[in-house]
Amino acid sequence: MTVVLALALGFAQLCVMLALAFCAIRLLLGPTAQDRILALDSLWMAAMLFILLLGIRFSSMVYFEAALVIALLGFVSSIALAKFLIRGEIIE
Amino acid sequence: MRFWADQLILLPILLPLLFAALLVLLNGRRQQLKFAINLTGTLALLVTAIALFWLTDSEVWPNGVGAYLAANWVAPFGIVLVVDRLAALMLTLCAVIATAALVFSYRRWSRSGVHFHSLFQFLLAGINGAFITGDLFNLFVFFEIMLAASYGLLLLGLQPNRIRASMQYVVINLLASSFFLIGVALIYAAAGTLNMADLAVRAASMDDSERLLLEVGAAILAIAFLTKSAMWPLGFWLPTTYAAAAPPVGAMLVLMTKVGVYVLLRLWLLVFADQETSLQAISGTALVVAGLLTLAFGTIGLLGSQELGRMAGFSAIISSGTLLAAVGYGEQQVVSAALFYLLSSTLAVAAFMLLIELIERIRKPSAAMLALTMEAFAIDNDPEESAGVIIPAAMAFLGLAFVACALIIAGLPPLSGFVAKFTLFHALLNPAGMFIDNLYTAGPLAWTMLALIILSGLAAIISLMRFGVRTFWSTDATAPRLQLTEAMPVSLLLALCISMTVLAGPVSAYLDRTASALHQPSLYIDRVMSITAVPGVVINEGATP
Amino acid sequence: MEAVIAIAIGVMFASGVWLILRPRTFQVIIGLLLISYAVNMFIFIMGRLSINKPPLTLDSPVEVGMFADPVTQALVLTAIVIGFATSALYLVLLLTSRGLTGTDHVDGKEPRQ
Amino acid sequence: MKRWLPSPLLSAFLLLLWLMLNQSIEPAHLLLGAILAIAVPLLVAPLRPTPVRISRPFTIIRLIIYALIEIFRSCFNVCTLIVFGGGRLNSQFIRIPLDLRDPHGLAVLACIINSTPGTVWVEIIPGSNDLALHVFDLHDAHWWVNMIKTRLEKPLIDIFEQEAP
Amino acid sequence: MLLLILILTPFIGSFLAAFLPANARNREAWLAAAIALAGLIIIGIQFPQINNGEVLRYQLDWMPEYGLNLVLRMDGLAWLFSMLIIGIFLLVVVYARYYMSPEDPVPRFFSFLLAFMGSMLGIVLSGNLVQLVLFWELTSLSSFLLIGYWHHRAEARRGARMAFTVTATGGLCLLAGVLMLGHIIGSYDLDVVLASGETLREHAWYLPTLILIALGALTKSAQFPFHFWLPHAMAAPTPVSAYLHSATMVKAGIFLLMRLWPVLSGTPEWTWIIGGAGVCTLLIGSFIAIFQHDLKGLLAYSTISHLGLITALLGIGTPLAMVAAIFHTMNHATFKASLFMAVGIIDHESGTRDMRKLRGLYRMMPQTATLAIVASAAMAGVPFLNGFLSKEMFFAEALLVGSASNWWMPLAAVTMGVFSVAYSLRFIYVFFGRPATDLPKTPHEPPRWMRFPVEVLVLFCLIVGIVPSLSVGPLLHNGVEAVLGEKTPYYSLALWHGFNIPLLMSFVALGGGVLLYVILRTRFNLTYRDQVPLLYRFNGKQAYESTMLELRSSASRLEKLLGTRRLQPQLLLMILVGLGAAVAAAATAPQVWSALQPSDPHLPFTLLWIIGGGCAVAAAWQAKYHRLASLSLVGGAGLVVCLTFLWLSAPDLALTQLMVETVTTILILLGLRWLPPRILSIEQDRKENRRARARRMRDFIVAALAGLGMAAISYLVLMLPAGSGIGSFFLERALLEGGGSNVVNVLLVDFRSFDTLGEIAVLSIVALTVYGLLRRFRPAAESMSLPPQQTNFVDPAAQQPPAEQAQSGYLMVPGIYLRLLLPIILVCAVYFFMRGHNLPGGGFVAGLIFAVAIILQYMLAGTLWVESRLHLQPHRWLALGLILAVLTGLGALLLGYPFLTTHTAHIDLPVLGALHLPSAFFFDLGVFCVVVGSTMLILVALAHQSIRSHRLPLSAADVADSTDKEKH
Amino acid sequence: MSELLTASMTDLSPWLAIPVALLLVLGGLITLIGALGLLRLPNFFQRIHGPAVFITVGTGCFLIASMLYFSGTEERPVVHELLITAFVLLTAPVTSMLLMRAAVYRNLRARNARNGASSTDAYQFPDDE
Repeated sequence: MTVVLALALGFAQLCVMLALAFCAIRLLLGPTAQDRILALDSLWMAAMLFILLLGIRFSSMVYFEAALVIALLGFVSSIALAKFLIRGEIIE
Repeated sequence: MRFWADQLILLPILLPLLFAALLVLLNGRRQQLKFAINLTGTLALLVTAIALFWLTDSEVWPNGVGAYLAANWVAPFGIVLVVDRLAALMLTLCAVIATAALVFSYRRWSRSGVHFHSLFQFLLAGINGAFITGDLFNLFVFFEIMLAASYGLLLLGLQPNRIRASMQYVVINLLASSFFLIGVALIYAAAGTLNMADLAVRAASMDDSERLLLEVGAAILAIAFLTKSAMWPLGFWLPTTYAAAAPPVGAMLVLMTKVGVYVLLRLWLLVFADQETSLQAISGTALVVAGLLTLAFGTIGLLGSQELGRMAGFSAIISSGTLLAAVGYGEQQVVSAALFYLLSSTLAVAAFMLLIELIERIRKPSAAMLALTMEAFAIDNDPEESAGVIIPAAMAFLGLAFVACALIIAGLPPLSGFVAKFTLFHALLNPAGMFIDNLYTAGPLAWTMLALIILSGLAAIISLMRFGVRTFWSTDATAPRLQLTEAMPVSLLLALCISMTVLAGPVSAYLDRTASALHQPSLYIDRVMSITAVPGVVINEGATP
Repeated sequence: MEAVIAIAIGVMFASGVWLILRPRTFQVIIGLLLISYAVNMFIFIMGRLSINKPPLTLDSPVEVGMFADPVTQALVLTAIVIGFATSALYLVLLLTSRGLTGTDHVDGKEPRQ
Repeated sequence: MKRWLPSPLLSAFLLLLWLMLNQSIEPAHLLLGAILAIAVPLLVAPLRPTPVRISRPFTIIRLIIYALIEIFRSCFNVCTLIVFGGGRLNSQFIRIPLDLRDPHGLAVLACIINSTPGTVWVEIIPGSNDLALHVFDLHDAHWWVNMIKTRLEKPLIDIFEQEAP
Repeated sequence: MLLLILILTPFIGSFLAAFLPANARNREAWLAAAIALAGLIIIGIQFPQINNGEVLRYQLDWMPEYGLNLVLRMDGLAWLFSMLIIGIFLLVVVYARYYMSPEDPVPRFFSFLLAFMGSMLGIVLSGNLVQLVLFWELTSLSSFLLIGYWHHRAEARRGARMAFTVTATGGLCLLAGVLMLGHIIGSYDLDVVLASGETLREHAWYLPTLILIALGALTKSAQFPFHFWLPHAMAAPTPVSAYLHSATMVKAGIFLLMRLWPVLSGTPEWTWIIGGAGVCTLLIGSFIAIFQHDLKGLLAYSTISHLGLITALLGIGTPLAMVAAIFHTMNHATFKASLFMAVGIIDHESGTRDMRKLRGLYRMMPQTATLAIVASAAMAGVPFLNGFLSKEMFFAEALLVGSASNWWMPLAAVTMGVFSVAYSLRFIYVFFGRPATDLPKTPHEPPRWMRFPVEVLVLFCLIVGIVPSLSVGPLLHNGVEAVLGEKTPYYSLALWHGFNIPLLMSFVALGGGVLLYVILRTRFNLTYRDQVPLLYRFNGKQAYESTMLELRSSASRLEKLLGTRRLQPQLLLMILVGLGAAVAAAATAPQVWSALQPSDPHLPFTLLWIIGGGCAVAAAWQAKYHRLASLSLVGGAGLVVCLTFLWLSAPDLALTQLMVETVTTILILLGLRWLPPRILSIEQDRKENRRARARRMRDFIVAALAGLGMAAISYLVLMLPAGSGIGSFFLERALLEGGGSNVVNVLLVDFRSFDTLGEIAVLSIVALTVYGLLRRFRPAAESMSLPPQQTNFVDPAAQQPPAEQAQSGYLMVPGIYLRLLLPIILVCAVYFFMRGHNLPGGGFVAGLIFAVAIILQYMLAGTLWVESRLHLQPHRWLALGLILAVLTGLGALLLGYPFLTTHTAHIDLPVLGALHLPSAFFFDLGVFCVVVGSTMLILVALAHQSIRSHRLPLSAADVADSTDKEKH
Repeated sequence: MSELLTASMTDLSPWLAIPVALLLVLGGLITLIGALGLLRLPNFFQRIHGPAVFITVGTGCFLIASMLYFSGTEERPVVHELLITAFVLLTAPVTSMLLMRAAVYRNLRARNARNGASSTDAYQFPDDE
């Protein structure tokens, strides 16, 4: 059973890895600022998934908090960037 | 007795930190109160430093090395604070200059920044910490405290030139800090320890790969310190920064340049002195050469500059160069003489920095007024609020003080500058000891150094005299308004130089003891490694995660 | 893995270095950020690489080999904080410089052409 | 009661949050959680000006179930479109006139719409109470309007605007 | 002891004089005179001992281990010189009392003069060579002040600078020489040095030592080619010139040569250097003197020439020459002092010193004129005057040395004699002829006491000239004996030695001089020549000035060449030097590169870092024109770093990195608004010249090298096995003794809590600095206006105030979430804080989370709205946090443990069970507070800029160009 | 890839292992497709739908998988992953709303500069009555 699980996990990890890569490519390519911010936000989310998988793979709950922090606060820099686009400054 | 003496080691760091925090709380406009508190803190620091100075030279601690286990963890695991003669000396120097700078700042500068007082205390904490910590990474932390505080102080009273200077100063120091970290990391990778004493022990028995890492790490680390001590070609920021800094801050900057030298001296003699490796010979020579280049550059710069602030900067570079070369030389005699030079030149250049502002008042009354009003524009209190008594014969005082500073910087008799240069020359010519005739002990580098120091003295004479004649003997010199709080610090620093001259015998005897202790690293190492923790800490057996 | 991380550090450091040699303050601050990443990673790997060995000694007795070197981690933690603080300071400084000198050149004045 | 527990729902949620975070229901954690659950809302009260009122718990459950189904369905659709869609997508903005006024209700609506792949909330068009929505692949605008108004908005109005006239 | 008093009194007097009121000419003069008299008495009572050949010695330890002590030593030579110094000082004081005008700041004058006298005494009484150098430089310094006394005159300033530069430089050389001497002989003590001449002369360093010492002496004594400073020093008040240039300053060099004569002389080098300089000087000096128009100028050159004479005598090196040298030194002092004073009187009374104007003064001031004529006759070497005697001795010695091979020596001597007679005549000529009428003042006799010193000196000239052995015989003998010791030759001081060649030479000189003067006057129009024939090209003053100027400008150029004031080159250099140092260290260290093996390529990790590296490189690439993009890319790189930390077992780091990442992004975004837009234009890009491209290429290479270095060393470290570090200690003890299972956290709050204390101090400092900076920040003019996003007509929210946006505007719905998130995030912050000791988390992360929660509210509803509801007072957080941390540490002291020792309180509570409350908890709480305080302080200070800058009314122009600007 | 298989995974009963594996595969696929959407779709308004897929569903799958897995290994119900779900649900809408609005008005401002569009032209609805 472990092998099945490991294979599935490996597959999932690979997928998330690729997702990370796609997000990063979008981040590089742009072309507009909003694309980049979107890509960055997705990158954060993908990273969160990645961390979750890491936790499963290492059978350890230590990694959970990092994912929690991303889930809770990963959006902050994205909305800061977005607000910058909307208003030209983030705190008025 | 021992217990309280031990606690005293802590105070140079803790006192300023506490006072700084206290001063932050007083974020009102009560300038007088804040100044009073700050002064109290600084004076308490001075008393502490003097007490430590006395303790390290007495028999309270074995071999005059006091050690303190912060958090009660033995070396090399915890952080050890160590005070030996050199550290105590530097602490005292720091406290003295700080007192002078603080009193000087009373009239004007302490009001020109919001958190001047807290930053000032933080700066002291940083400098003192760098002097007494026995841990490499902790040293980094204290360096950062010191630098961060100095950034803040440097920026007092926003002026474009100050901002420009800070832009350089900050970036260069940030890069230097990165070097510092890289170096420390490599040393940790090599030795597996951060404690300097432990490092010295481990360095003696390293295998090849560890040695490689250690040496590369040490080289990179050295660059960080050399940048801070303004070695050529890493020290171009210094004159610009000095010229831009507010005088009391400038005085503290003078001290900070010496921190780099101090650390080099400490690490060099502690970790690398006993090893007969190629690194030691090569880097010793490299250091001497670099010091000489710095000296030459400082000399050229001093000759070429017209502005007083830059002159002070180049004087500091000259003194750095001299010290670096002396450290590279490494002989006990030379180190002892270099310490004398360090004390004298630091005091003098600091006094000079303070003088600059006063002298500028003679030179360009209109410009000075303009600067004053510009400051006043942004200052909370009225800067003209009379503080202290206006001293008479200001011109004569300034003239005398300027001459005294110039003499010390140029190393002319009769003040301490001459004594310092004399001892240095003497040590260079007689490195093996008192007048032992050995032609080969004074190699070509020593000769070059001698010549360069003489030349730099000459350049200082020419340059400072040119400036002094132009300023004090100019026809449109106006008698400046000078207050006691401004005259006193300058007099204090110069008085110390004078007493160093008169008491040259005891002082140099003390420095000899200091240097000889430095050349016996085992004293330091044994003390640090043997100090035991206070037993009986509650062992937390019931801890559950 | 070792090679990858070494190259990674090198690349970040190089990018940072290239940026701090540029003339605009924004480039410099980005460069400093990258350099601090590289340096933090560098300090970190001085404790060597270890996978799934976080230094959490949840139960005693402790088997030392089962944990990553905690010292470098503690050092990096301090270094991250200090790096954060100093970049904040530089940022504000560059803003002030921009405000007072009217340019975002690192020297506070545009170079003469 | 009102004074010490300005928003009981929030407090309950915070207590739950605390216990879940600590993964324990030991008395110590319960106590600490309770303290937090009371203290934190009090502390942040000045920063949360809009009061919340919720009723009809069963509607909530129905809504959640419907939303979940919708999410999975759209997820499948969108995935198919991304992989096989090629360039034949008809991505459009559509306007949906809303009756829901309560900000919290709108917020939940936004959450559902955004969580549903294929639709993204843009904004309530200023000057009206119409919602601008972006649809990934639009076939029939009216279908969307109907779906949202009946399946989502209606329950939300029930939940959040019950006492409203 | 008396010697110490002798040295100290002038300095004390100098100090006192400085504080006397400005108009008290009499009191100051009395003070000075009293000191001089006391000195004379002290010296006087030493005479019997000196006459017995004793050497008085007084020693005060100063720096014994460096061989530098305060040694006062008086032998015959020192006695003689002291007598001269104090005696002439007394006369000068009397003279100066009348010479100085009431407007001059007299206290300063006497103060300097006394100091000078004291330093001079210091030189002659020094029993230690270093001490001698010390006083030597002091004379340079005080003479500088004296020469520049009338500093409102340009020539006084210039003269003073020149004199000081030259003599102080010489002093430095002397110092070097003395140090070498000390090294060779093994002591700086004069007695030891004088006894070890042989050692020195045979030492390899003899020549450099000699040269350095000679440089000192020759510069001081104004010998060729350093003579040029002396005439310019005449800008000093005449009493000063009389003192400096007759008995003291210039004699210091002579004294030094005499003092060290037993040690240094007797070698060909000595003769060539000293003698050569002397001969050149005496010829040049006397020649130039003839062509002067200024009385003092003439005397100055004559002084040079007479000093040259003495130097030449010393250079000759025979004992008899030494006798002559000492004798002539005394004689020169007397007649030259009197001449200077006489010139002073003339100047004082007539208002000019120009020989072209002065005529027939004899009629107006007959007594002064007589005195001056007698004195100048002594200068010319007329028989029955003292100058004759010593000059004749000189001729004799010149003859002695000048055998067949050195035929030029006597010739030079005679030539010099001829010249000196000529210029003496020229000097005397001012007293004769038709009285001038175009003088600024009408001259008449000076006050009685002003003439008195001249009379005394002239009397001395006569007495010595007529009965030499009776008057100065014993004094001279003592002096000579002090120098020569057993080598003291027999000599007679009689006026008449019979007809011999020296006498002949004297007469030739006299006759030749008269003849020369007449020829020059009639044929060469002497009076009106502006330039000195032949030698006018060699203008020392010009050379000095241009050297100084050139020195300054070339130094300035060199500084620019060797240094830079720009940032980029400095950084480049730092990196290069760092790289160089690392490579050098690696090259010299043992080579272990063979340990490097390829490591296994870990695919996911590689992919991760392709992303990370790509982000970093792209960030570098985009940073110039696309700031927002660059910032996002850095965020990406940071995220990858964070994942790496996590992967490699550092969850604490990952958490911290994540939070720092977020806060940094906010921070930079806050700042981005105030940066100028930088618009990429292809046209401009194309214009960028080749140099810029080359620069970029260079930087690229440097960066690549730096990166390569880092990569290489990292790889090396990773491939080497880890040694035995201190890590295991912490792992073993964290739980047992530190009370926490998260070793990293225990390290931070316990083992290495001192670091953490420092770290929060840094944070506080930075926050305070930022606050201070931004409180007075004035944004640049063009960024003052609102950003384009807020100045257009298309966005309905463009001009809404932030609170309105959040309440009913486009932020209404997001606002619900953000406001709901606030308590949640706060609870999470508490959670991370509480668990820190055992699991990843801790005060720092918690603090950042807390700060972000608050900042979110700022972002949502604007500064004003939030601050009207929340009084956070970050300063207090910061200060209290620091104090809490420190006090927690101090608490351990109460229990008798060192600072920061952790303690754990175990409390058993009913129901809740055991509670462990480590003191580290409070420390961490302090950290938390500081982090919250400083982060908030920084961010809020930045945020406040927006409300502080003006809200400008919207104008059409703004709208028009707003769209252009919107490119980041 | 080899190191992926050697991961230190605890043995799990098949009743748990199979759903976990399925969920992982499904989550992975959805994540990949979502990211692919972000990468491949031609304009911003379409791209934003890509991440939305994996943020909700992908995350959901992984979280459930994680819950199941840890509940199996720890032998107690592990539900704290729900928190992540809650947080994602709370935060994700904010980001996408703000981003969409930013994009819409940026485009609008750009169009305004080109051909004078006004605020009413913000959206082009397909069947605007």
